[in-house]
Amino acid sequence: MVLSAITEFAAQEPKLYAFIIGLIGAAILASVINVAAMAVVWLERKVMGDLQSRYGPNRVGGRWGILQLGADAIKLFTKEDVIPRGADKPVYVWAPIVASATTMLVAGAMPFGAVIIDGKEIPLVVANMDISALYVEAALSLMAISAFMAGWSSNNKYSMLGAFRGIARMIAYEVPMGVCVISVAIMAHSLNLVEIVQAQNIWFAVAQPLGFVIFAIALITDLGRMPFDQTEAEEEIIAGYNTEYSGIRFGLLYFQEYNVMLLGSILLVLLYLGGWNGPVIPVISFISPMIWFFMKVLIVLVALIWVRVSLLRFRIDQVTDLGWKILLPLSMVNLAWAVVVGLYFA
Amino acid sequence: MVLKNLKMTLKRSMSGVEVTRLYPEKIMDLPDAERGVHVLDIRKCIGCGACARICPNDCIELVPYKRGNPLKNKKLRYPQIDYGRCMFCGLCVDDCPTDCLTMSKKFEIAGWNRDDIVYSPEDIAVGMYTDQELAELAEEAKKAEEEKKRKAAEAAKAKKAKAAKAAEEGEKGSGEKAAKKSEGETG
Amino acid sequence: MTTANDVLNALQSAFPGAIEEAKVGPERQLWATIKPDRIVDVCKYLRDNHNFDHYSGAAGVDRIDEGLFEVTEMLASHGAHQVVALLKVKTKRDSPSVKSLTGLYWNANWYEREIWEMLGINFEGHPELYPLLLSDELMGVWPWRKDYKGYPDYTTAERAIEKVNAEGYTEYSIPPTPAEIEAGTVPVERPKYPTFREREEMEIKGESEMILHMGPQHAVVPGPFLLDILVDGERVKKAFLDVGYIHKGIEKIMENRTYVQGIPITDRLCYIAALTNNEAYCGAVERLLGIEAPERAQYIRMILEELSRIQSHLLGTAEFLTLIGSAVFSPFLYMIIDREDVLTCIESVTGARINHSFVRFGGVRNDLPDGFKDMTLDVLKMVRQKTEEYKELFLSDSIYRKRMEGVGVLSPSEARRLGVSGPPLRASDTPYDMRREDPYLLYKDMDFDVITRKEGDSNARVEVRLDEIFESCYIIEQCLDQISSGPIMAESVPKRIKPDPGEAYYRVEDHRGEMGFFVVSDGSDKPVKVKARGPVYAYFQALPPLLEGVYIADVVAIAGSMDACTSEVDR
Amino acid sequence: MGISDVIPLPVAVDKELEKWTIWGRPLTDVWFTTTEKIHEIIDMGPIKNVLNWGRKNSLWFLMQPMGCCGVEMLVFGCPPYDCDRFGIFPRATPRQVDVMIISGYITRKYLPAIKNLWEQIPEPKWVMAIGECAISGGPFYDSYNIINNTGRFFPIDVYVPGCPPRPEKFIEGFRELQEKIKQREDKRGY
Repeated sequence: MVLSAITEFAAQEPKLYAFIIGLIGAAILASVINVAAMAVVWLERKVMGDLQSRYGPNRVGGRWGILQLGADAIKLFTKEDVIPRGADKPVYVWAPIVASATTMLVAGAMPFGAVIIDGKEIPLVVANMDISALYVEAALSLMAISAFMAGWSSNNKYSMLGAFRGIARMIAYEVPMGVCVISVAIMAHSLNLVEIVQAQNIWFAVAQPLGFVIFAIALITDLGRMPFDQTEAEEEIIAGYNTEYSGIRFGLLYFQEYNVMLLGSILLVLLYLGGWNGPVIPVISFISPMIWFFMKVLIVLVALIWVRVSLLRFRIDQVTDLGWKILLPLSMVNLAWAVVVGLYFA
Repeated sequence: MVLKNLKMTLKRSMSGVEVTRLYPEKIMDLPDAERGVHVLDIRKCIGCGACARICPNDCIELVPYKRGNPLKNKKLRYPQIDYGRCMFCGLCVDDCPTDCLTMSKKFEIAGWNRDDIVYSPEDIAVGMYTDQELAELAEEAKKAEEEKKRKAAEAAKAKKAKAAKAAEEGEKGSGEKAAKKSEGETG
Repeated sequence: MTTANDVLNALQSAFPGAIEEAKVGPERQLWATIKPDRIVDVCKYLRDNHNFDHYSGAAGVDRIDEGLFEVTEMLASHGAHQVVALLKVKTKRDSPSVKSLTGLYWNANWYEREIWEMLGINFEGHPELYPLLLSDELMGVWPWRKDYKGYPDYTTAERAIEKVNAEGYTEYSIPPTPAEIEAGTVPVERPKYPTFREREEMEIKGESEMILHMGPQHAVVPGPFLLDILVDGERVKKAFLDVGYIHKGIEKIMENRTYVQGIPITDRLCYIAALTNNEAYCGAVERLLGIEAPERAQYIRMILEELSRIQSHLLGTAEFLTLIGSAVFSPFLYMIIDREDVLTCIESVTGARINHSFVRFGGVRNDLPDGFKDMTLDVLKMVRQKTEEYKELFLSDSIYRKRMEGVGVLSPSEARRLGVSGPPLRASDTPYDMRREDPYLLYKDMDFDVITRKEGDSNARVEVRLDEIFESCYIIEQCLDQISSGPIMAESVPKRIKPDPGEAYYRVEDHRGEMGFFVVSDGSDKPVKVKARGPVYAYFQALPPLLEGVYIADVVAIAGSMDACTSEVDR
Repeated sequence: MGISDVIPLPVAVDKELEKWTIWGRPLTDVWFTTTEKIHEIIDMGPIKNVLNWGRKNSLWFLMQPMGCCGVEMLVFGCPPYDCDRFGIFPRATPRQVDVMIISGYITRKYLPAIKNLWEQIPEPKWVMAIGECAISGGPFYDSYNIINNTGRFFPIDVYVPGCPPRPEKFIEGFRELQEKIKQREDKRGY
């Protein structure tokens, strides 16, 4: 009865229906993404522990410390919220929200794997846009804007330095990253992420090894992880742009970092590692693309964590040097390569 | 390049060597020389206060405590240690003349209040006397006291007798020297 | 080879009448009392003609009975000869004033400032007599004078007055003690160090400049100190250092403890180098007493001090890695893991992990336990292998090399001028090591190299430390081979330590450089004066000139490669 | 104020609702209330237990080495003792921490700075005195420059003696603090 009512409503008011469905989808997405981010934090702490010959959280919630992030979230969200007296209040308040919104924007256009129904592959994506690859890449870099808002409005010297560093770094790396996305698009003949995945009979990581490396480095920079975490270099500028943030606002910024890390690794998998492509697993063929996708993302996440614990931090001028003087020319070489190979295959 | 770093972390992770000391469950083996919380062998302590004098931090104080040996430690005063100030240097242990103060391997002494970490003799002592033993000791002490008194009285008597004898002798013969000697003895 | 006698003869012929009193002490030490008006000339002569280019410190002694202050200037040479000149200058207690040596030796600055603020001796010609260690409210009370009434002070906290300031914060001020007020030693007007706001107004020239605090609480600091850097964007234009946040008054406290009670206090000077601090203090008192530890005790001391050097260098390098990397950088954690094994070795003998209080006058506290040799050899093998790995890692790590090479370069002449010692000096191609220069214990019998590097940058300083770990391992192995059974305490040690009146200066090679103790006795059971000359004090003083013109990220790389320890600076 | 003042309900229903209670408080208190009252109610009920469970298992501390104990604090965070097992880890900025560890000597010159740090930490916050110097001035108790009674300035919840305490003692101290939070016995009463 309810179903029939809904279909009737959908027939009568298609636009409103689409809007409501979109809202519901966004709500589900938001909660899923945030829980996934918590899982990523947990994963990071455990993997980091393993790589450093220690345990990581193992008290709260059994010997795997599964509830550790729950405890952290409860604590962060019930902590006093401090807004410094000299802060630019509206900007300060909005920065974490912009950060969350950014991740939602990215997540909206990003396919999260696919399921096979009746032998047909149905990608799981909220908004299947034609230029989703470019859109996602652009929206990811909006994170730097929220970081800048946070840093600038805090009225703190460390925060400000962190914000400036973030912007300088973002500008230096956005160009090679964009060029890499274009190279991929040339080879796939599409800017749609779903089509890019479907075009990868050979992984683009194999077809464009140079592009893969450049994109991976630029991605780590965009995510602000070691060795490119100059924006929140603890030993130089306390905690960078979020020095003044506390309580729930810090919690949002903190989890958004991991959100973006998750989304970034998904993007890397989609663009270069063949997305959910993989041999069909017999019995559970229905979700076998999901399994491949999940495994690939997990491997990328672990690799990011592995890089984080193994490398030292660059100085900020060395980072921008690397971006402008090495990665940008190389990405141009990669573009040429993509054009040649793409034409050949076409 | 940075490949060696990556290799190093991976190698450590794969080697699976456990280095974490799982403290609340397992306490690591501490050496015999470990300087932890003090242990006071109350049967040996003579209450001389050498530990209190040597302490650079002035954290040892002698306080009355009754479960000790009244024969050895007449005033029944034993060291109380303020762990809020003790720096575990071990000078008190080195200086103890009867070796009754030693340091154990115990180290868990965190407290909720400042007073919790002031350890009275009761907290650090071993070999406390029970009530019965105390009664026996008191009796012994009494006996010893009586014995001492008796001995003292006897000695005094003997001395008197001696003096009298000497006086007699002095009266008899060479007087002054013996008189001086007896004076010196009694004095 | 120059001996103390040669120097003395040369001085006497060059400055007839300027030397009031002189003697040649043990171990090539020259003690002389110089007329106050000639001290600068004498020092200049010694520096120019006799290679006394190392100013190792100054100590102020309050001789209240004679109504005099004595300032002892300690001069030495960077390897040209091994004579230490201890030149005393006396000045009246009512109007104390001495000539400043800052014109001759750059690093005399802090030593003289300290004596000025603690004893009230004026230094004529000193460029900036600002307070160094004390807070403003303690200025002018001269706490190290013998007639200072504020010591002992048990009620500091109770006297504190609470005041809520205009910004809503609670502020505390601690007024002087009643005894201080009675004695009239209440604070007087003194030149104040410029406050932060004043400095901002003074220094900031352009729109893009600002002053950034690093400290007192900051991840870069090994203890609370304030490093203000004037930055233009990411470039440091100037650095200002403010220390004294954890000034504990150790030297004053030791004057009020007996000699034995002083040993645990020396641990807390610099907790990483507790054993060498013990060694320096006990060595000085042993010199006063005229005793020497038996051979076995000396070997035990050497073994433990070298083990301690290994753990200190591992910790120093590890802390440094956290500064240029982050706290999740794994090799940092691996170094701490390796250090734990070394600590276990030390702990099995001394019974403590950090503050050992182990060395005694004329011996050591405990003998080596059973199985110590095997355990130590295993650990040394492990340490060698791991250190080799770390060295290879640093060689191959291009990020590390990019961050470290050519950063914070100290040229040999500059390093000598700034007065640094230990690994930073040796990294600047100056083989200056107390174990060779002024051999104590049995180091003269040991076979080891003094590690030097030519570059003088941050990378070289770390490499020197890592290489010294190998040398320490080698020394320990030799000691373990040669050690024979015997007593661990000298028999001639008196029960109550009461040295004859006199002075002694004893210096050892700390893990961070030259550590010297200057002890003055008046025949009672408490020293008149204990002066600790620490190596980190010199590093800190040399930090601001090194930081000019580098990036903010290099500040931590340079400060970290110095392996600083605030506790020892502030004392 | 009754519910029917806001929502048009029969008075009988309102009366009935006023009888309802939640954790011993009338339901209307929960309905129309100020922040203070919300806190009072949260304090009484099991919600507080959940909050305190979260808080006690996520004690981040301020990275602030001050003396000998600072070195042991470093080791406490490293693999040999691994404080992350308990959900404890260091942060560099006071805004994001829950526990301030006083790990050394507080001097006259440092007191204003450390007091400032303490006030910058958002609530709920706790303070631990680790090491003799932090508790009583330790070896420097009679010095002219040392604050020898830290309890006068900070509501210290746990005293951990030792000079310096072994890293195990840090864990012990944190476990005591967790116990204190769980039993709601801490000085500031969370």
